[in-house]
Amino acid sequence: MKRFVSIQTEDFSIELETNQLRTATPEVGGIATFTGLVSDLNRDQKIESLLLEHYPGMTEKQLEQIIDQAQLRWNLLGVRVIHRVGLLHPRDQIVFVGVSSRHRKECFEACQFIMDYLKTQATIWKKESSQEKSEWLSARESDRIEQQKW
Amino acid sequence: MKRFVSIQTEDFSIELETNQLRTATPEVGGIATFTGLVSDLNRDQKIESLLLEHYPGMTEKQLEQIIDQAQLRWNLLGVRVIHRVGLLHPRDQIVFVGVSSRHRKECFEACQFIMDYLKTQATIWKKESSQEKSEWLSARESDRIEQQKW
Amino acid sequence: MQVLYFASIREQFDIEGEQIECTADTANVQALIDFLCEIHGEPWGKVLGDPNLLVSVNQELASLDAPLSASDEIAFFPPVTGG
Amino acid sequence: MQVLYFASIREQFDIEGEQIECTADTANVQALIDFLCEIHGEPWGKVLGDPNLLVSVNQELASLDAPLSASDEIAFFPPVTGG
Repeated sequence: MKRFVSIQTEDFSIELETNQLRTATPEVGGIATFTGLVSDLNRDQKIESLLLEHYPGMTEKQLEQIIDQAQLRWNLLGVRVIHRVGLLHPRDQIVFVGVSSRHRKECFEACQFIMDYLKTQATIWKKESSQEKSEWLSARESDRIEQQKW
Repeated sequence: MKRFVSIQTEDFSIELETNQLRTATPEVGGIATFTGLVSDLNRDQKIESLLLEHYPGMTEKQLEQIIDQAQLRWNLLGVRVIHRVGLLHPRDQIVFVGVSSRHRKECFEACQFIMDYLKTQATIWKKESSQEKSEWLSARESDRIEQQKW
Repeated sequence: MQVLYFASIREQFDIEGEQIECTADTANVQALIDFLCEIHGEPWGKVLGDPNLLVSVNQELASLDAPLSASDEIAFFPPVTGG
Repeated sequence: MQVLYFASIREQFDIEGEQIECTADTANVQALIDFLCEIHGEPWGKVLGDPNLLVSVNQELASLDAPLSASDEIAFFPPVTGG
């Protein structure tokens, strides 16, 4: 299986990422992707910006371990995970997870699994700024529940 | 919710499609996509080409109804479904389903739901050609089971 | 009535469709099938007798007892395999 | 030992990390926390006493009784919120 993990400040191109997954192996039958964006609203507050900080080294290790787990559970052909850090604004892309496999069920499930684990295990933190205030987000109970379903 | 359905011979660009979903509404938090490709192998036969035929008019109606059902079950912001017809070759893109929503769970589930229903309800047929033979594919029991889970 | 054939069915009949006059002999889908088999002979009987055969009337899936009228568009096709 | 702070914890302490000598006083994570609170005073006590606090040793999540040695990299951070 081909894999790629990157924590970066630069934006990414979904087209380039899916092309990598598509051309890596000729037996690819399906590619599932998830792209997370900066929303304009959170709990009815208009968001002006989002600052993302991470633990360099550990984040990449955690993501590699999440992909290892996915690879044990599904037959995957390729996985690409990109997470941006730094200062972002509404509509900016934050995260990309792309998974290719022979059959669609496998790539759908693995893509969702990786996102659910990334949300609860990757050492990345968001600080949200609205006109009123600027604060570090709290972990969501709902994210923990999603991860524990697997 | 913004929706787009197209049955077409031309290829599509995942980048353009996800950009449409991304810019349609400012509250988009996540975009889930699935892209189906022509695989190079099916039951150990090397595939040379795939001919896709559909029932013009009915296919679009069925897809609109599938999207209606998804919209009843999840809070969605945008849905784009493209299915190619005509003569395709290994690694060509066949189908794209993209769904945007505020939260990731909704777009993941709706994207998978639409693909599972499309597989069993859209009036599209595939004829596969290998060096040895050329034959219409049979519907898969596994696809029926996936659809009935919803 | 407009009758359409798709995929393997179209290929086996070697026509894309045909115009059939709506009479007492074609009052519902099963009657239309019987009528088509009668006028064409084989392979109509074998192909339209397949238990997996799907039928639509005016682009909605229909059962064998669905009533038909002169303006209807009826299509016969195998289980779908897109995606 | 290299001690690192991230996100809200880094902000509250106003330092990204510090070098701490490994002694009998810092034999495990809980001992290190007690030592840091002692040398810094507040807000160390309040922040490192938070039951949601996460700790890693050499970039793997660790518990409060994890043993520490001189070459270790220890990090303190809040629950993650990426994605």
